Amino acid sequence: TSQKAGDTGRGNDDGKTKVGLVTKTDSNPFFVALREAASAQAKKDGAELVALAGKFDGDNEGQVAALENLVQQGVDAILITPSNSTGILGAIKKAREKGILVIALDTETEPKDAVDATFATDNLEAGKSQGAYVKAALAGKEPKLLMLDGSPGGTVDEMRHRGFLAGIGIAEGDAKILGKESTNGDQNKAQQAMENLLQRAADVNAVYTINEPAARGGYAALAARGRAAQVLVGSIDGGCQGVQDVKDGKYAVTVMQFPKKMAEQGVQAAVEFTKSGKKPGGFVNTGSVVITDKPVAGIDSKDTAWGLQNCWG
Amino acid sequence: MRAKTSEFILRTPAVGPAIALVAAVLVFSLTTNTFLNSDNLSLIVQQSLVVGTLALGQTLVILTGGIDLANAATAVLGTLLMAKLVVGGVSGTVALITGIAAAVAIGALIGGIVTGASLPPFIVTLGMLTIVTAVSRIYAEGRSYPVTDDVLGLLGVRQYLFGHIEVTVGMGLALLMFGGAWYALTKTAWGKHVYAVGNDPESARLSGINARRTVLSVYVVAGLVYGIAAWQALGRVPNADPNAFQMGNLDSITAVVLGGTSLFGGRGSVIGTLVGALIVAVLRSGLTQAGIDSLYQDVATGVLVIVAVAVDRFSRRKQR
Amino acid sequence: MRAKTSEFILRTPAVGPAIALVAAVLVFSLTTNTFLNSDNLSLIVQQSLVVGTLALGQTLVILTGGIDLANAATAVLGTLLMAKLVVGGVSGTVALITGIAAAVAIGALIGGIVTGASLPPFIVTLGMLTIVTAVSRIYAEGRSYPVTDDVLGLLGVRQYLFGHIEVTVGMGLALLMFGGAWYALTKTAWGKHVYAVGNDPESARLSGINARRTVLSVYVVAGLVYGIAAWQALGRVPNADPNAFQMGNLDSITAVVLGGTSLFGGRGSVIGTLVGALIVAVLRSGLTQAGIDSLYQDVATGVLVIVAVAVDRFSRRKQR
Amino acid sequence: MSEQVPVLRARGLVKRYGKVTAIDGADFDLLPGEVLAVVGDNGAGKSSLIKALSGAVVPDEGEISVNGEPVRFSGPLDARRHGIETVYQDLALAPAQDIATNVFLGRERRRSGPLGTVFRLLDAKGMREEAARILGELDIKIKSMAQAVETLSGGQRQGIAVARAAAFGSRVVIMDEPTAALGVAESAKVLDLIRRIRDRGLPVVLISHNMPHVFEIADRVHVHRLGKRVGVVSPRERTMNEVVGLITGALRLSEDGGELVEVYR
Amino acid sequence: MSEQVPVLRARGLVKRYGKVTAIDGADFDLLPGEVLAVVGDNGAGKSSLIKALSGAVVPDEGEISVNGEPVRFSGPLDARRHGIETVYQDLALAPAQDIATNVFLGRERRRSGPLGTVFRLLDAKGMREEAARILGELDIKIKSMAQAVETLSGGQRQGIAVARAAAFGSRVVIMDEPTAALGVAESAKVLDLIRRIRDRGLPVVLISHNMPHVFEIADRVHVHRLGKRVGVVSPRERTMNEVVGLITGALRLSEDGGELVEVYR
Ligand SMILES: Nc1ncnc2c1ncn2[C@@H]1O[C@H](COP(=O)(O)OP(=O)(O)OP(=O)(O)O)[C@@H](O)[C@H]1O
Ligand SMILES: Nc1ncnc2c1ncn2[C@@H]1O[C@H](COP(=O)(O)OP(=O)(O)OP(=O)(O)O)[C@@H](O)[C@H]1O
Ligand SMILES: [Mg+2]
Ligand SMILES: [Mg+2]
Repeated sequence: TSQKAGDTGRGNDDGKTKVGLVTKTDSNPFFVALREAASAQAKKDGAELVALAGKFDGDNEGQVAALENLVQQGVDAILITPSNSTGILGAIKKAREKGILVIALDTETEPKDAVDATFATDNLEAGKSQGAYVKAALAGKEPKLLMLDGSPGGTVDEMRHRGFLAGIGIAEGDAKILGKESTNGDQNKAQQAMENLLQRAADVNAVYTINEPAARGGYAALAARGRAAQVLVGSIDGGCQGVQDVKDGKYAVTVMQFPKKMAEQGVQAAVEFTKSGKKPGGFVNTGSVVITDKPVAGIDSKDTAWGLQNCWG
Repeated sequence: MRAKTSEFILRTPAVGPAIALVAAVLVFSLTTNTFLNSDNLSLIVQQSLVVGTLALGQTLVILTGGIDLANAATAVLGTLLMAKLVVGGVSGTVALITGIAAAVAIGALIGGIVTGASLPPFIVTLGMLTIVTAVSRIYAEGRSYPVTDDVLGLLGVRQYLFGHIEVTVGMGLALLMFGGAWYALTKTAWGKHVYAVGNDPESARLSGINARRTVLSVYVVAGLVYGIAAWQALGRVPNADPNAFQMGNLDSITAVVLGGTSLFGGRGSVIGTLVGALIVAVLRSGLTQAGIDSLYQDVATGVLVIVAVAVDRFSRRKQR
Repeated sequence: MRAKTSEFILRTPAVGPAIALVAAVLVFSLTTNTFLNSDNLSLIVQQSLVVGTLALGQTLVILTGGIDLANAATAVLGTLLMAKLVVGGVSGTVALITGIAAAVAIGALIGGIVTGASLPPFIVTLGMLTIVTAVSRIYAEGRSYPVTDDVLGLLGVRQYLFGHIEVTVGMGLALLMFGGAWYALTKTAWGKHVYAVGNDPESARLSGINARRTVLSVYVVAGLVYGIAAWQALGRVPNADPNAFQMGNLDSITAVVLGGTSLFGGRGSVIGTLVGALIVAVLRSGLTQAGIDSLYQDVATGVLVIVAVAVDRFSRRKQR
Repeated sequence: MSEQVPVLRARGLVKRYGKVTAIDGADFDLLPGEVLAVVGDNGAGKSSLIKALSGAVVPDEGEISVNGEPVRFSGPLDARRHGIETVYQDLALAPAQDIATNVFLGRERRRSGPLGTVFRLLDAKGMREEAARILGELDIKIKSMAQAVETLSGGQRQGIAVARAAAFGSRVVIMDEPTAALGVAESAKVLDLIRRIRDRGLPVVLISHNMPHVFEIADRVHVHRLGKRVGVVSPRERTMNEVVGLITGALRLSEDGGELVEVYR
Repeated sequence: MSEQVPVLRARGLVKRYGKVTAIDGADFDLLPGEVLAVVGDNGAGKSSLIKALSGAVVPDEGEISVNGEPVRFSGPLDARRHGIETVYQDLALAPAQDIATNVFLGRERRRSGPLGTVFRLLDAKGMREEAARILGELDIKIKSMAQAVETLSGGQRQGIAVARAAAFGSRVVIMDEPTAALGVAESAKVLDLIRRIRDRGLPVVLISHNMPHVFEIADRVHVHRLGKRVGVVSPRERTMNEVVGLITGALRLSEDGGELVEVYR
């Protein structure tokens, strides 16, 4: 069947597809959900999955080594969420030269055709949705914004941040941004950052957060100061806990993404490839959905009941 | 008079760091008008609680000439155990005790390997860091666990002193722990042994101190402290997250070193560590109040941390 | 005979780690059938190049009793400088030299502060880590920079020895550097001074060694090595990324300690460090070949790192 | 040599370090109530021998017995539990700690009452006073009892190590060159102290290169050479020159131990 | 005291450490070609004095001059550049390094030719042989020249420190208790060595508690007490007991320095 697999001596003699998955980290719940979905799908399809990850967000070297080691191990396909869209290209090229199917998940490579296919979300778009919702929910009030960012320089972090500003219609550096802090997407750090920011920006009315843990941290600090009700907090992720928080009214909105879809489709494509040699192609946007119980006009959204059924993690 | 002052500084190792702390507070009080108020100062203390507690255990380990890279990971596993057990229906008290016991067990394991096989603590705790972090992640199944239990959240309970100074139960406990550690280190035989072992292990052994038992006990006590740090963490953020405190080990070492304790062991004090932990929180809060962007804050923090240690060293240089 | 063997192990500090390395290679060769082939072994060496080079500089610093937390950050800033300069139209050679010079300057700055103000290297380099990382991010403007320049990519150029052993120019350079460092440390007066200063700084000073100049020179040389590590990094991945190598400092310290060098200074060898860096890459590769997921790999790596040091210590214990 | 059971006895001790053999089949006998001097060249293995006897070093071969009972010391604590107290040549002090702490290291005194038993509070004042008293007895003048030991003069440090052993030895006191760094007056006090310890009935092992001291105080002289005991002589029957001859190997004892024989080289 | 310009001279040196005053207005004179003994109680401040003279400690007050030229030493390297070589009481050796490395520390010898000048290759073999030769001269027997200094016996270590200073002093050699840990034969060799250094025309400062040694070799005796010089006497005009009296403060020198006066307490 698979003409390539045979001549490189890789081991699918027993008909079992070997898939390597390389996520950015082992720790981010988003990637954990992705890994678990992939693992479940692999089990279902009778494929073997080796899940590797970088040590931290941005660990390109770790991902390169992981790819190299997977190639050595003789996998048929590799699913990767690249930490760095350009840094990983060399390793991907080497893998593809050996006839291995490489699919990018969640994040695109640059250029996109460096991989066989991409199943991803558009983080810029998701950020825009968050921003647009917040703008609409403020209902014409002048935004006084605090931003709980991710890690400086992270690709996703930057895209969501830029998207949000575009969506809410504020330029970077505008005085309406009362302050911003890096939180690394960590609840503790977010809480601390919000506590400190609140000291000098007491009249805040809108908060951007990089992800749901950061939103929770921000909410905790606001609640402790008795300010939670007056401030509109938005987030991105769509983890079950985040949706629950929205339902509980801790924050107004979250933008759901779909790691499970990416993983499932990725594994299916890999299995299909070993069976029939058929490669998937192009860019598949797995999309994002605004989740809120307070829908506003002009923004497509789903309520938390739908959200809890489709959430991940 | 001059001799007296310098003698005081020399014999009270925390005075140097305290000067740095006071200087930082002064600067921020003068340059911003949101820094110096009881609310903000209380917040700063609350923000230092977890790292401060981690740093307390770290101080003990460093005094013996060791280092503990796994302390924050241990505390994180503790929070997960506590939170998941409660989710599983166990009572808060039992969950709390189990979580702390697990931290003590990890401490005992580290101490056992370090003393039993005479391996360098850096490597043992580095290995342990990797292991414990992975175990936490496996155990957490990619989720974090919100905590609503009253016992687990106890340390976060707020109260107002004199009407407007916000204090938490956690602050009280931290004060007690630092006081207790200070007492144990300076007023009991155990403390003398801890310093002696860190100062010169071979001499301590020849003096008839049971160096292994002392070091082992330090790791066990440190484990206990990390268990309590887990409790503090849940008091501050009622959510057990396998990804929390990834820099907790370096942060705690920073507090220890800022507090004037030597990484070579045998010299230092827990009071210095307390001051060191506060310095870091003051810098971050003050720089935020001053409206400085995160990246530029990082630059400033880096410079100020170096300056703070320099202040400490120069205040002691006089004696040389 | 027995005495001779143990004498050899004692006097050749890298033998212990080498035993651990060989044991790891043997185990993986027997348990998987994809591990032992020249391709994979060559890959493992390539995977250790950057951390190995960082660890080389780290070894020098640790031998003086210091520690360098800013080494990887320095190298990352180096890669960014090199890459951005080329983007800006500068020739590859000039960009390379500028990047390396920047790393040397950072080393000189650290060394200057450490020796000039007698501050603990841990804190100075920690502060520097924060500063340099922030500067890199500010400079990179949130992007990463692919590199196509031939000079900057030189170390990644591959060639086949004897027809099937893949080697890169970077490997050759690393070999040269480790050899050079070994020579400088063991065969020149400078090396003797480095060991003496780390061994007992006060005695070294009283013996008439210019301890400050020695330590300063070590940080400068280490800076140079980190600059070359930046070049190695671009050879391996032709892309300068401000977020790369965030664990490079701990990884390099791990390699140093695995290689048998004492964190207290004055005892150790660069050859051990080379072996230590290889051990880490072997573990990662071997565990992947064995089909183990990275979370479980972490657990296994943690255990194996501890075991590797234990093997080293026990092979030396015999002499006691 | 005697009908008495030795308080401390060793046979055939061996300790090797790679190529170097520090103890090469050494024997040792310490009789009750005596002052035994151990003399020998630099590097003869005296310190190694007493380290083996005090548990600081575990010998590769050989046997040790205390009061006729075979023992195996795996660390200095074991020897200390048998009442053997040692002043090591390298002093074994904690440099950064103060004088009283060092004197009482490993044997701290607690306050009486619940403060001591429950709160384990040390009797800092009592220990400081006691340490000052012991040092005063040895004529060691210290300017501030709060000084860290690393800031003391060489002689002061040695005084502290001696004071510690003397205060706590309950069965045997071993002193490895206790007067090496001491002044004339202080040395005399230490010899006095050794006499007083003997008068309390405790045997003392004194390692020294100072022949006048040895001849002033020792009951028997154990001569060590090249890692082993080459003989035990009485200072009343032999001259200093003869002992020096034994140390350097210019003389040796005849087979029956009674006569000195010249060695021709 | 003499018309000669002192090779090394100090006036009014003071060094305080917090409450403790280690040097309390000390004077010092070393004349060309003499062996000057410095004696005094433990803690009198002898080591502190010579540390100030050798640059290891920077005094708070006072002046030092070399051959009549005022100098300020900010570190031991400065003193060494003036040809002053010192054996410190604490020896100042690098414990983990081998013997030859320690003997030549800070003064390593390179191979001749381009290997040395370009490649800076050390003459390891030459240094090892030279070190062995110097130690042999002092009768210090070492079993393996590859041993790390920390594994040597106390006397062997002291021998290395002495050998180092003796080999390299070019103007003044200062020895702080060089024979404290040495055996009888080895001590005699060191005294011989001191004589040979003097015969080369170099003055030697010898700190010692061993009165017989002092009286055997010293040209003049500097008596130190409570941080200052209380007098300089000639060993030919005074007895050991008189010097000990000066040390302990039982005697003092009259104002003109010529007579001993008893002190009543
Ligand atoms: N740890 C060790 N490793 C290697 N050699 C050692 C070690 N300890 C002692 N030696 C060697 O054993 C021999 C005996 O040393 P020891 O210290 O017992 O001598 P000593 O008789 O006490 O001498 P001194 O009178 O100089 O104190 C010496 O040659 C010494 O170098
Ligand atoms: N760094 C220091 N800090 C505090 N006190 C010190 C320091 N150095 C020396 N002293 C004190 O100064 C005094 C003189 O010490 P010094 O070492 O000069 O004495 P010494 O005459 O050499 O004695 P010894 O014969 O015992 O070697 C002592 O009381 C000592 O405790
Ligand atoms: Mg000895
Ligand atoms: Mg002295």
